[in-house]
Amino acid sequence: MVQMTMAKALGAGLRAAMRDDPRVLLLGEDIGTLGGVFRVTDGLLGEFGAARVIDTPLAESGIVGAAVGLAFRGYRPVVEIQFDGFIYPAFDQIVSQVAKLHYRTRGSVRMPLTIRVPWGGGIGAAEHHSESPEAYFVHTAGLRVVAVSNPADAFVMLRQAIASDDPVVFFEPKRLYQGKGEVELDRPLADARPMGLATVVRAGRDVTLVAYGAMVRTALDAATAADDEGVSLEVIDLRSLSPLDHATVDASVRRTGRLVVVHEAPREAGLAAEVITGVAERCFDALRSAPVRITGHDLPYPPAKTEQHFLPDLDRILDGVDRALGRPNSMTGMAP
Amino acid sequence: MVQMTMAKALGAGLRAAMRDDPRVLLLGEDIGTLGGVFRVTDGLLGEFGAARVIDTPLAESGIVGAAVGLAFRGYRPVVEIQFDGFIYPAFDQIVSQVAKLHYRTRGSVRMPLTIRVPWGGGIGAAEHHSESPEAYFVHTAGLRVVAVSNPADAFVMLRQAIASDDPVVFFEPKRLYQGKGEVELDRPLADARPMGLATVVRAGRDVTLVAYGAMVRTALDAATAADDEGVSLEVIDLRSLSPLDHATVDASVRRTGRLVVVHEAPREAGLAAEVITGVAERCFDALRSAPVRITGHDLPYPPAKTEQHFLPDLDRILDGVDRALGRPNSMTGMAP
Amino acid sequence: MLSPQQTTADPALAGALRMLAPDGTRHPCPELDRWVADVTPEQLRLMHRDMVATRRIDREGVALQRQGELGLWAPAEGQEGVQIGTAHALRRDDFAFVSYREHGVAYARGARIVDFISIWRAEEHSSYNPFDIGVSNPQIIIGAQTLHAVGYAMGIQRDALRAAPGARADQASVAYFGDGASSQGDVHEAMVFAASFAAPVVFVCSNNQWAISEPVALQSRTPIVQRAAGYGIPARRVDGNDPLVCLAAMREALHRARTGGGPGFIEAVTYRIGPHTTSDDPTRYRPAEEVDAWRRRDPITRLEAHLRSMGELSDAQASDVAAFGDRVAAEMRAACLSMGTKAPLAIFDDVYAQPHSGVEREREEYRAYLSGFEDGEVL
Amino acid sequence: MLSPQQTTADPALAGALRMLAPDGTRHPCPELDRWVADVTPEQLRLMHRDMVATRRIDREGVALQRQGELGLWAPAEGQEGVQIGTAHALRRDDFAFVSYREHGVAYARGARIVDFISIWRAEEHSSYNPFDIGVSNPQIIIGAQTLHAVGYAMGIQRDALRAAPGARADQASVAYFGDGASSQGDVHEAMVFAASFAAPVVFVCSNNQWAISEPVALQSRTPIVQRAAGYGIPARRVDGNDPLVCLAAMREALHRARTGGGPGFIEAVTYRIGPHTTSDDPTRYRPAEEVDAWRRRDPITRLEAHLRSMGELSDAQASDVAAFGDRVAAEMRAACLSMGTKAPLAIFDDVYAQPHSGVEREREEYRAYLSGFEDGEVL
Ligand SMILES: Cc1ncc(C[n+]2csc(CCOP(=O)(O)OP(=O)(O)O)c2C)c(N)n1
Ligand SMILES: Cc1ncc(C[n+]2csc(CCOP(=O)(O)OP(=O)(O)O)c2C)c(N)n1
Ligand SMILES: [Mg+2]
Ligand SMILES: [Mg+2]
Repeated sequence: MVQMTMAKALGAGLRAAMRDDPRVLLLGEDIGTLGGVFRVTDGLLGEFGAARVIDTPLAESGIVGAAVGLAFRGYRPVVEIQFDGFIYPAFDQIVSQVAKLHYRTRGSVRMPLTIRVPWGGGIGAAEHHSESPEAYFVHTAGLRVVAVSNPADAFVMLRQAIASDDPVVFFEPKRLYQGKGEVELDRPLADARPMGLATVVRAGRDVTLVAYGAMVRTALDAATAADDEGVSLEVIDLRSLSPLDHATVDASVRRTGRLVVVHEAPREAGLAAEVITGVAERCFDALRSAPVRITGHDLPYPPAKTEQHFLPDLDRILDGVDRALGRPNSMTGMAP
Repeated sequence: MVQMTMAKALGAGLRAAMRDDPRVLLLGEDIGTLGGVFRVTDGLLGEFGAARVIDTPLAESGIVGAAVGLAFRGYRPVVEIQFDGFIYPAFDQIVSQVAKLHYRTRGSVRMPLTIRVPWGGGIGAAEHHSESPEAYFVHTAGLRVVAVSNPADAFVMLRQAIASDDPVVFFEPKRLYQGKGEVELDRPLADARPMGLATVVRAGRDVTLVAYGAMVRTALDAATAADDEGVSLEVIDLRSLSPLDHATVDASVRRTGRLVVVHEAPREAGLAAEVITGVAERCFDALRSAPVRITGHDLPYPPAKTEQHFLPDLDRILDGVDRALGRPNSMTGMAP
Repeated sequence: MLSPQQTTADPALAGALRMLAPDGTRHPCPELDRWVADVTPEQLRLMHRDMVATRRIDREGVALQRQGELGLWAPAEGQEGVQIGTAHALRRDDFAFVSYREHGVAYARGARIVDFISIWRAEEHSSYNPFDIGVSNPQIIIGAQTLHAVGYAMGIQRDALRAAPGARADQASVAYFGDGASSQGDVHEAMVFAASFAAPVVFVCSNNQWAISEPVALQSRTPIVQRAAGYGIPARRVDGNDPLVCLAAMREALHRARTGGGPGFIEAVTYRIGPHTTSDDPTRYRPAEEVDAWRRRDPITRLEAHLRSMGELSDAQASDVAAFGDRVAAEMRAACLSMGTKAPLAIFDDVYAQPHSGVEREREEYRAYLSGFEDGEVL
Repeated sequence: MLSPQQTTADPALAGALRMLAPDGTRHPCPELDRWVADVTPEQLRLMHRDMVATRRIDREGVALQRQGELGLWAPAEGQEGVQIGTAHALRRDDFAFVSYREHGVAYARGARIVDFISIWRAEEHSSYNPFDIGVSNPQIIIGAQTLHAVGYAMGIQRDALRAAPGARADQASVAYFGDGASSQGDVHEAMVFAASFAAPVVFVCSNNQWAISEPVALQSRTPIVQRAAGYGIPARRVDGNDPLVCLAAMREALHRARTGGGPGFIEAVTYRIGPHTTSDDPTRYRPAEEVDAWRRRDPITRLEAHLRSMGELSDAQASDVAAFGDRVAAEMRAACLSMGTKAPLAIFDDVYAQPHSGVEREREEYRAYLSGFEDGEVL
């Protein structure tokens, strides 16, 4: 066990994957000499050379499209999209090619791409640098989508994503990059929790609180705060956004009967709707109160000086918990 | 009142909008001489000339980006994306520019674009020609999204979309293009039902069936069939997908207590999840059974020869209605 | 008299290199002659046969569509020269990324006749295993495949480096695309990447004058070949209805790619004789005379005349080829008429390479749903 | 001796036209001289003053960021020549679409000092009303604005046609972008559209040698200016640190655009003296000597030397300009320090131009939520 930041854990994950498999290579903007704008790939150019750590021209569709061609040739490309908001120029290649090629070719062509996305807000960044586009990819069949919330998962799940024969869109919360945690560098990948499973990160009785990415920490903080008031929250870190680990969520809701789902992304047709609907479909009778969403608003991400009013925080989550528990809350008395 | 196909009604809508306002112009591939691959723009080049009916180079990002520039200059561009599956190359311009420019500029720059999308499956088409990408746009704040289900709405709502000072993604079900219906060509736009409202297209007591686009017809057929079995379905045509007309849906569910939502698009993080979650949030106590989704599967759209197994049809809807009513259905006995 | 390089008075062909005139006469082409100096009559006859087969496949495709047996067909008629000419320059271990119209490339690379059916009958999104014949599945998203070709070429380079440091790739990939596609951002980015990495890829732009109803002048005011210089990519403009010059230009570009010279670009000036697809009605946007003029430049007639002028195609040989074409067409029809539709639950196959709880769940749900039907649909 | 056209031995500047040498000497430039024949010393002094002001704004931006007053700053130092040179060629009724680094363009077009604060302080996504100064809001998505410039130019054409059939546009739009941006598909599509519609738009590529840590050679093996010929767009490569030649090339291109000659392209070879942004550490990827070499080509020093050599800038005038710069910087600092953050509920403003039930609902919910706080946050 070593303590390291998530950025370093991701770098270590890349290094391990590249050492294990010569077909793994990296493509992206500024990932070579600079080591990436978040320094995740720092040192990798030196160790693996320019043939495997590829600074590309400034063109995201080009990066993903070239990675598709490399996958045709048997490589396992790991693409870095510099910031969440710059994934959209590559959207066509991701949705029409990466996601569909295996299906289109009846399994002849595999697309073991990993698309790393520094992701989300809370870092005081400029416009287009705080996007949460995960729902677009969850809605796209043929992709797997994961989101990490701590250095240990970052290290393991990145290697799992790279080892996956399917394309994985890999979301890395930017505001956790410098947060530290324990990482087991030597544990065999085979022993790790499968990438597709959620984790109950805190057991509780009264309300199930589902989160992912940076919101997991906020949810845990909320759980601690709720504890002081005698409310016991069970916090689930989804980890895999597609497929969703229904079993873990359902089991929790069947016990608590109440559900709050948290994410940074805007609410409308976001992932919380999927989690809630799945629960409503499968555990309707277990639900004791209306499920609650605590999410970003349905706005373009606002200027950073106001982002705290966009992002769910501890207080907003606790307000949602109150709602789920039928206790007085900010919406008490509002027309539905 | 005249009878016309939806394709002709849309053409008439464009013609009316262009006659009313010289700032309205059309951009797209093959919309000029050819009149569009679905002939929606047939005759408009002749009437309005090449300065207003613009055959563009083959580049969707270019089309939308140029339309943005035209909007900067005060025009109201109507863009035709040739087929649903070709909107993805324009995704960045739509999501990062069209949707955000008004917000970014604090209202200085308006984006009265209409993006017409021939949409959905059921026409035996090749790959990428049967996509249902609406959820991507519903999840994108700053856009309005509508879907039409009949010639009358097509004629009116297209003009409303063009008249809107906000960008509208306008979905036209391809398989209804040749279907006929009554259209009131002379009714003033001001008298029309607002674009943002849903319509109860069939009143009923037992189950609320929410659909949009081509699925409205299928839902109505299902309602007729259910009637024979003594089950009364209330069918709602959403029409506006963003914003959603919650009031109409809620009022219905409060009466029926049961909800089935239908769409062609894949299920995961699709629009049905949003509709259901909204109802669960607002009308939890009114819901008498688990809400039901009848949707496309979470697959890339399959080859057309098998598309009937992908697309919701009357029988699948009735099966879902049975589920909502707690009657024996295909999932009876399955583990949840 | 036209100079050898100058192909015709038609501005569409301005500056295009040519070896075979429409009447089959061989003209010298100093720029490219050396690349076909070793071509034997036997090789030309093979090209001729593949062109004839391609045309028969194409016509049968149209016929089958008209008869309701296929959902759609994208006719390649008139473009056999560039397709077979360039494909014959490829080696087994090269890899071509094609669009929906490159039937000739797939055929020449060994696609089975049945492979032309399932996709156009909409039974499958594609049929062959691309690694069997070194040809990608036909791409419908305009231009997207050009980036795949570049990435593949980057893989070729990296394979060589892995085999031996400093080693050079000895294979190439090809990106086939149309004049309309040249406007897409992806094609630009492909050229940027190819140039930046000196990737062993050849861009073949089949400029057939039309993108559905849009004339090439709408995409480009200048010959498309001029784009290449902007990236520093060596380029040739050739008469795409002359299979020999297409072979030559392709050999030149492939040789360069295989010897570390980086990418190449070929604009093959040709014409789409048929409609864009069987859904299209070209009479709405182009005059019959234009089509007629291009029919007179037919690539098959041209190669045939050339072979005959050399005494290398006897009447007997010609009728053998025709008979071969008939057999191909018959095989195609038979394959089409006997093709069934896969079982419903097969739509859930191959979404992912590894087990996926979501798809598995949906498959089970749909299985249960189907099993409720009395008529017992086969699962 | 270098020929007038050839600017320097530095390959980065190969083929770039130049009027003012780094020491301020005026060299003839036969290609472009006539476009600046009428330029008066007074005009040059105005350019000089705008350049100085731009630099002071820029340095103050960096300083304010370092002091925690701004979230970020993208330094333009070293690029004042191309920014002010081209901007001074514009007319009030032209319209420029800029990236995040074109502070000089916005300044020269009349942006207020406060306009440089709110966006970089992350109080707003942009500050000025673009129609007030004929400059778009700074674009962060690389290359996206080039298409907007083309669409705007198409609008100019259509306005003219609406005014009188057959009439020609007498305005132009400008697309400013960087060397890195030249790789983006959008920039290609912009050039395709511009050429196809002969739109009155000028592309100005500020090739500052770097895209963050990536050298321009990674984007293009050939001078970026060469791309233009591929589309048939007339182009010039100029020394971007020579404000005079930038003015000249821009006047030429604008004149062409305004008289129906269609688009133009300018590659201005310059250098980003500072980091990419204040978040960047350029010592990781480029040697100090390179920066030093370019400092010796400073555009402000150059224009200053030129004016002085003509006796058109006295010490008194120079110190007036310096004092002006100081005032600008002071004004900027004051604007920054006094800027407040908007009320929380203002984040719900302007999502849509017309009422939207979803946003209204969320605003009400959030208002209710905020009102629950005892500390009474201002709404
Ligand atoms: C991204 C995208 N946009 C639009 C289309 C619709 N479309 C199919 S083929 C075609 C024309 C292509 O022209 P060209 O590249 O010249 O190839 P050709 O059909 O002439 O072989 C168009 C517009 C598409 N398939 N993909
Ligand atoms: C689509 C997109 N991809 C990536 C980025 C991140 N990024 C911001 S600036 C920049 C480099 C741009 O270089 P260049 O075009 O040369 O302009 P310069 O910064 O040198 O002025 C990059 C990669 C972005 N803003 N947008
Ligand atoms: Mg074509
Ligand atoms: Mg640059």
